[in-house]
Formats: sequence, structure tokens, C-alpha cells
Amino acid sequence: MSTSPEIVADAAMAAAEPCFVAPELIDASGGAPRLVAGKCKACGALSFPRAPVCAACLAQEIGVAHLASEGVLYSFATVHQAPRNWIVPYHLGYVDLTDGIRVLAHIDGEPKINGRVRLGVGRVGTSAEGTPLMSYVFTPVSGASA
Amino acid sequence: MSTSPEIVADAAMAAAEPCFVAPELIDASGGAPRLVAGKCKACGALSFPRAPVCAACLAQEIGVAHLASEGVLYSFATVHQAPRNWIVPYHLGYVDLTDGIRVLAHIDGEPKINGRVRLGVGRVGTSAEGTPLMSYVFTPVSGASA
Amino acid sequence: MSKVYVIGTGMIAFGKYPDRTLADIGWPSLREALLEAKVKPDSLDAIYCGTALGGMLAGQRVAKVLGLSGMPIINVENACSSSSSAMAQAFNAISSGRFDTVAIVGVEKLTKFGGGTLPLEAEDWENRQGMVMPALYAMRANRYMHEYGLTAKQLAEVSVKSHDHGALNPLAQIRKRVTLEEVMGARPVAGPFTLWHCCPTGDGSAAVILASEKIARQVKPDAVRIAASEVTSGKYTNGYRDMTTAELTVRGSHEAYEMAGIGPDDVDVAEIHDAFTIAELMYYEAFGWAKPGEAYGLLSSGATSLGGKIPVNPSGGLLSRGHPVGATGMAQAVEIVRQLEGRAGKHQVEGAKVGVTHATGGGVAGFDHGACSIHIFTT
Amino acid sequence: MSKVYVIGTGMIAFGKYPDRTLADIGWPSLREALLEAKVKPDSLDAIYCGTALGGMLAGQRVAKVLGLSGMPIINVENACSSSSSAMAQAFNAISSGRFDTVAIVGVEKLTKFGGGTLPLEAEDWENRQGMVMPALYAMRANRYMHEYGLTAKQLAEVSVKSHDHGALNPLAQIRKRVTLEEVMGARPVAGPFTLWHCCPTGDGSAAVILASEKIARQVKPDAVRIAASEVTSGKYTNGYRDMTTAELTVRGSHEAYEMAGIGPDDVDVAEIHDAFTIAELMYYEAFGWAKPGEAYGLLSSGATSLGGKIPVNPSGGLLSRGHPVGATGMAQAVEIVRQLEGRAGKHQVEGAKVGVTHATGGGVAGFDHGACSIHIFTT
Ligand SMILES: [Zn+2]
Ligand SMILES: [Zn+2]
Repeated sequence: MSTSPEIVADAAMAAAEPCFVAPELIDASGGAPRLVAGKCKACGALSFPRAPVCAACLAQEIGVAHLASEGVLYSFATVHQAPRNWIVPYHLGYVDLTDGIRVLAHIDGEPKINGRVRLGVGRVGTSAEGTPLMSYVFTPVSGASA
Repeated sequence: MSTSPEIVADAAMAAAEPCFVAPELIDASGGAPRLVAGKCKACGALSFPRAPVCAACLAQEIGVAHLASEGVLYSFATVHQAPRNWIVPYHLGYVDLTDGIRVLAHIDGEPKINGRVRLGVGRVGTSAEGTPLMSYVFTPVSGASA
Repeated sequence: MSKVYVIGTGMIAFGKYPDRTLADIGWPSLREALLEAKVKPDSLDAIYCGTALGGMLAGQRVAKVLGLSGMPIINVENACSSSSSAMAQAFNAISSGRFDTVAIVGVEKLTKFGGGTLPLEAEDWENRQGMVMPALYAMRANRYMHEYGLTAKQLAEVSVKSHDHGALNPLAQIRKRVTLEEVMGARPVAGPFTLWHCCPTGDGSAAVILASEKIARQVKPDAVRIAASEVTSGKYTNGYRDMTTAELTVRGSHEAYEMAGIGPDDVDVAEIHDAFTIAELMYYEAFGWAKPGEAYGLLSSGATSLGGKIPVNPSGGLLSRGHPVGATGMAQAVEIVRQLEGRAGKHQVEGAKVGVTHATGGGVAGFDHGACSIHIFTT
Repeated sequence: MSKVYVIGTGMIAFGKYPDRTLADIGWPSLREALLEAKVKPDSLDAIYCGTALGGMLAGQRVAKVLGLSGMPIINVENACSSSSSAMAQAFNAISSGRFDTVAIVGVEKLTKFGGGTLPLEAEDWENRQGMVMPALYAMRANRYMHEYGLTAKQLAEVSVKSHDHGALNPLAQIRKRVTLEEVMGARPVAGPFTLWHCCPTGDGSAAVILASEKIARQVKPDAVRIAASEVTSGKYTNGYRDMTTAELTVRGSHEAYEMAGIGPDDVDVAEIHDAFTIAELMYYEAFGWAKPGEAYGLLSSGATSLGGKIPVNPSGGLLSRGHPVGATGMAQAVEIVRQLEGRAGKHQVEGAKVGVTHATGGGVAGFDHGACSIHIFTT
């Protein structure tokens, strides 16, 4: 299969810009980044990532909702051995958001179980083409404990 | 993972030489090529490719045997669409050897059902590195029909 | 031994969905089947998922989207017979009395391989000599044509019939008719096959809900029954083999007829594994609907077309409905159940009471095929 | 409902066999099990194959080397529970009366991925955020340590115990003891785990032959019986979850105990899914051998070591025997059957009459694990 010159040019331009690992999870349009979830219009159940169908009631109209941007670190792991692209070591943690959803995230800073964390955006890796890979991350709120 | 310079040099040298698709199936040491089969030392059953255990009696001592080099073309197909590396179109056929074994092979020449064919060696493709890929092939014996 | 009934069916239109995940290809058919069966999701005793190339825990990934979890979920792989083999496991589990209500979903995403031929098992020595699936079937075709005098033009008529049917099926991947000239003039794939002799690759999913007699009596007293559920594998030989007859399907269909207590003449409608045109003809003979060498006569008589005595592949079959490998068995089951319930729409076979599904495949050197699964459904 | 017995076992030494095909990794254990069972190959009613990453028709490819073909061959995938889930299907088919003699083979070739971490399902959103299996277990460990005050040194003792056992097992992938200092000083993988907290990747196969009561009475009257056969899947949530307890195994073990009519105290020996050190401790609690938070006490008492009250993983477990994913369930079954038959050699548990196998795994976002299969064997 041949690649057209236009597409190559597009890819090269894109490579100069940092790129999000899963852009559909983040909405930064309003200034501060928010996590994008789904909310069932029939029963109100939250889904993250936003699901195409409600796991609670099987309805198919799912609106967009933002998750809470603060939470508590349930646990974490410090990853030393990972697939290429990730910058090792990195801290990975489960964040229990105040709205009841648990989210896996990179933790940017010293993780502390039960410590409060806040949503941000940070670099988490490097693509095969050398592009910085970005994602949502959670940062410990200094001195705070839930 | 890095590749050592020595290994790169080896690969480049190898690339200059034609290479057999499945060298373990062919013995060309005695001049004319022969197909290498297994023969069970306990029950005499033939296996092709040479098996590590006998499918007829489960014995594990399997000697080396040569298959017959002549046979009859049972059927064939002319392949126009194939994975890279193969030179399309090519004729592929099932050859019923005189010793009772059926072998899949490239047919080098105009295939004719029930026509007699004889073992040889020929080029069947090109490797990703540009090396000619060789294999055993069967050639129709002109004018002959079984 | 409980009898086994089908109380729900679901299927998406087969096609190419490169931008959907496997899970998102799979859940809509499972959801439809659940809603049709009117069973609460948490009343499912187990889920069986058939997929050939869907990756690890495909069933779990599909089910979780619908909030289905915590029950046994079993993923079954058997090449083209993956989801029909999965259904056979569910059948065993219900007939043994262990489970009452079980979902089976077949799901596949072939577009993830980027088009072209599917990845072949490199460990197979025939594949390393250039074997591809069209060539295997083409060798059968050439030998059959040689022995019985079948012509390329006659063979092409299978494709015309298939597309006539598929054009009537809104769930088919290819929903248009083709002429004999178009079939014969298309791009060659593996002589004697052109493109229209070969099933397309694509994505799809289909699902059914099975129930024990106890449950079926409550929720759907007129449910279609599965009278035979059969899986078998090809017989290995490295010697000569008659490729004009489908050894595996001959054996499997005999076993299935015996289990159901019926014979070839009792079948009203069938969905069989027409991966390539020659396959449909060979399977007419394997199922006993035509004598050896006489399959074309059956086709040309119109008996296997809609309106005929035994319409075969009213859905369009693999050639037109499509063949997302692991989903095919369940697509056949959905089609036959809807036929027997009289709700197949424009491709309805009037008054069908007994239907057969048949999925077979998997190229492994020395075998007719790796696996074959046959089910017989009755009203 | 027929009772189900084990009449043959086979297993190869787990290790790295990059130059062997999957079929050549698989057939020796199946051959050994067949010879041990003294059944003729053509008397097998079916073959079930468990593999997670072995590719299409793995069972057919393994079986054909031994001339086994023409019977139903079903390939089952359930991540780490693949071959134990396959055995559960065979159990159902025998107990329903459909089959009398069935082989199950588990086979995997992980060296084909060239070492390093195994390929992860890219469709899973957690994997796309950098999740790897060691991290999932490490998060369990860190939370458990936080809640119960378990120390890294105490956690490391699990690995020492495992390798003490594995050093006695000629079929183990790692056949040497390690010291506490070696475990703690090894290369970090995912804090708090060093290399010796994690099971190695490798290749392997194991097989058993199951038989109905009718057949077992003829060929092996003293055969070990399978008293419980259980598969289940994790319960999905996108909310909070207590990661210090193994939800899936707690539920599965209760169901298995109930099916077998026994309780935790009746178990004499167990092979459980110690993919990482913390897993072994959490599963002591899930199986009811220790109260929540007290697993380390059980370990340090010596109760779960050879010579103790309930030796766990006498084979060395996943940590030492190795974990070729799809083969693990059958390796556990082979170990337990040989233990109950008193022929486990240097790692024999004296007088064991009741044994448990437990394979669970598959990382899917929102689940404890994707699948869990538990079997209980009795003399
Ligand atoms: Zn809802
Ligand atoms: Zn022999």
C-alpha cells in the first residue's frame, strides 16, 4: 500500500506537536482540563470512558458529563518495566474521585495512599516518532490527606 | 533492542544468496534434490514433514527417509492474490507421490490434472530483503499422463 | 437431559467497521438478543463467546459494556466454527441441567488486519509453501470440474444465486445482485475463482439466548428448539484424499441427522458454509440433498433458491452476508431461528419448520478442515 | 450426572523453547497423558485445548502430531484460566453423559513474543494509560501493606517459600532457591515488586485425560475424582473497589466448596495463582485459610510450606514452576492429581486426600480479573 504525499506531510506536522494518549477522555476547552464521562439520560449512571450504551439499564442515549477533578489516591505502583513509549519509572495510581468513579492515572509527584490529588495534564511518554505523549495526570495536593 | 554490527553484516551476506523457504524439507546433497520425510522405526509409517513422533503408533524414534520424486498432479490452483514475497500468479498443486504421500508444491510449468510431474528446485518468491526465495517445485513431464 | 430452546436473537449488519472496537462491534447484537428474550441481564447463567482472532477475553470485553459480569464467561475458538462451537458448549451445559439461560455471542473484527488476506498460521508447512484459503478451495473446484464436467460458468451461478438472496437481506454485507458476466469478468483471485466467487472479509457480530425447557416454557412457549448440536474435526492424512467430497461435513451431517432423528429430505432451509462457490455445491452433496456430482443440477433446478424446495443460504450466505469468521456461526443461527419464526422479511422461506446451520473451516495441512459445527433447529 | 475422574496426566518441564513450534511444545504432554491413561487414541470422545495466545486451531495442531483427529476438538481461551476453563467444559460434557473419555491439553508459547512484557489488549483504556499486569498487582500490594502493616520483607518471604518448593520440582522453570536478600535486592519491576516477586514468562504444556465413572471403573478404579469444577468472571464496576480482597476468588471458592461439599479446613494441598507474591497471600484469605489481614501469619507459621498443615504451591507455583498462560491450569491439575496419588516425588505432600487448583487472571479495566476457574480433586 502506498502512502500519498499529502498524508505524509500531515503526519510530519502532527509529529511536531505533543499528542494526547486518549484525547477523547479530556476536555480542555474551558481552561482547566476536565475528564469526559458519559451520563445515561434514562437512569443517570456515569460511565468512564463515556460508553455508547448504559451498563445499568441498557439505554442508548448517553450524554456527556464531566467527572470531578479532585479525589483521593486509593493505591499506586511505581512502574520500572513497561512497554516502550512510556518514560520509566512512572507512578500509576487509582484515584477515587469525589463523584464515586475510580480512575487509573499517572501520578505526577510523590504518591501517598489516601492523599488528596487534583487533575492536571502532563507528559507521560514519547511516541515512536519522537513526539511527546501527553495525558491527564493527577498531582498530590501538598500536605493534604483525606 | 539494539542489533550488533556483526549480526547486521551476517544478514547482509546471507541476503546475497538465494534462500530456501523450508530447507529442512529438501536434501540436495546427493545431486538431484530429494524431499526429506520421516519414517517410524517401529511401524514404518511415513511422515512429511518429518515428524518428531509417529502419528500411527506414538513411537519417538523417527528415521530419515526420502520421498519419491515423481508423482501425479491431483489438482491445482492458480494464485493471483497472495501475501507479499510470492511471485504472482503462481500455480500451486497437490502432487500424489508414487509412495502414497500427497505433497503441496509450486508447479513450475503448465499444470494438468492427472499429469505426471517430477521434483526439482525453483524460485518461488522474493524475501522482504530482496533475496530470491527458493523451494522444491514439481515440473510437468511433457506429454505424459498417468 | 433438558431440551434446549432459542429465546432471543440479535445481529448487526455485517460490514467494515474499522473505527469500532471489537467490544463495540459485539455488544449491539448481544443487547438485541437480551431485549428480544426479555430476560434480565443478571438472570444469565453463563455467556459463551466465539471469536477466532478477537484477542484475549473477547467475551468479557463485550459483556462488560452491557454490565454483564460475574457469571461464567467462556471464549471458544474454532476458526470459522468458533461461535457455533461456542453454542455447542452452551447446548451441553443446558442439556446437562447445569445452566438454564445462556447467551452466545459471535464477534470478529477483520478490518484490524488492514484488508487483504488474513494472517495465516506460519507454523503450518503448507502455508509456508504459499497456501492460501482460496487456493485450497480452488483445488477442490478444479478437481470437481475435472471429474464431473462442471464448467466455470456453472460454478459462477452459485455466486449469482447467493447475491440474489443477499440483496434482500438488510443485514448482509453485500446487498446487491451480480450478473453471471460480472462474476466471470471480475478480478481473478485463485483460478477458477474471481473475486465474486470468494466471501468478503469484514466485521460483525450476532448473538442468541438459549434456555432450558423450564425457562422456555415460561418466557416463550413457542420457541424454536435445537434438535441437534454437533462439532467435529477433520480426519488427518498425509496421503491421498478425495477432494471432491467434504469428508468432515459428510460425517458431521450424518451425526447431526441422527441426533435430531431426521433425514436430508426433512430440511426446509439451510445456512451452509459457502466461503467459496464450490463449497456450496460440495455441501449440497455432503448434506445428502444431491448425489455426488449432481449438485449443479440441484442449483440450476432452482430448488436451493428462495421459492424452491430447499432454499440454501437465504441470507446470502458467506458470499453475500459476509464472513467475519467468529461471528458466522451465530449469524447462521439468527437467520435460521428468524426463518422458522416467520420473521425473515423479504428473504422469508415460507412455512419452514426445520433448518440447518453449518460452519466449517480452518486450513490445517492434512485436514479437510480443522473444525465443523452443525446444528439443526425445529419449530 | 456421571462423576468425573482423572485417568492420566502429562506435563513437560516448563521453560523457554523458542525453537519449538506450539504443536511441538504441546504434544509431548498429551502423549504422556494418553500413555499413562492406557487409552487408545481413537477412544477419545473429544479434546479440549486451552491456550491464550497460541493462535487458531491450537488443539487441532497439537493433536494431529499424535494422529488424533476426527473427534470434536474445542479451543478455549480465558486468559490465565484458559486450560482450566477448557477442563470445566470437558467436565460438563462428561457429567452430562455426552462423552466418556476426554483429553484436555493446555499449551502456550510466550517466547514467540521475544521476551519482555506480553502484548496487552490495546482496546482497553487502562492499558492505554500505561497499565501493566505487575502494576495492577503492585497496587493491591501497596494497599494491603498500607491497611494491614505488611512489610516489603514479609512480602518477599512468599517468593523464598515458592522457590524452596520449585527447587524440588524437576518440571519447574526455575529450579533454584533464592534468599530473602536476593529477592529484595533484585531489579525493581513495579514497586514494591522486584523481579523475584513476579512469575517468569516461558513456554509449556500439560494435559490430563478425564473419564466418566463407567470408564474409570474399568481402567483405573482408584482414580482421583473431580469433586468441583467452577468458572466465573469478575464483577464489573467503574466505582470504588476493595483491592485487598480478591472478589472473584472469594465468590468462586465458595461456589466450589459448595459443589464439593467441603470447607476450607478440608483442603490438604493447593495450587493457586501466585502470579505475584501478594496474590498468594490474598488467595489464602479468599480461600478461607486465613482471616483478612492474617495471611502473612499463616505463611510465617510454616503452614503453607511443605510439611505444614496445608502446603500451597508445592510445585513452586507460578513464581517458580512458571506461567505459560494457557498451560497453567493443566499444570496445576497434573500436580494435584500426582499429589493425591502419592507420586509427586521430592515435593510430595504426605497423605494428601483433597486438593484445590485455582487459575485466575486477565486484566480488563473495571474487573478484579476477567476469569477464574477453580477445581477440587479428591481421592
Ligand atoms: Zn441507564
Ligand atoms: Zn510408528
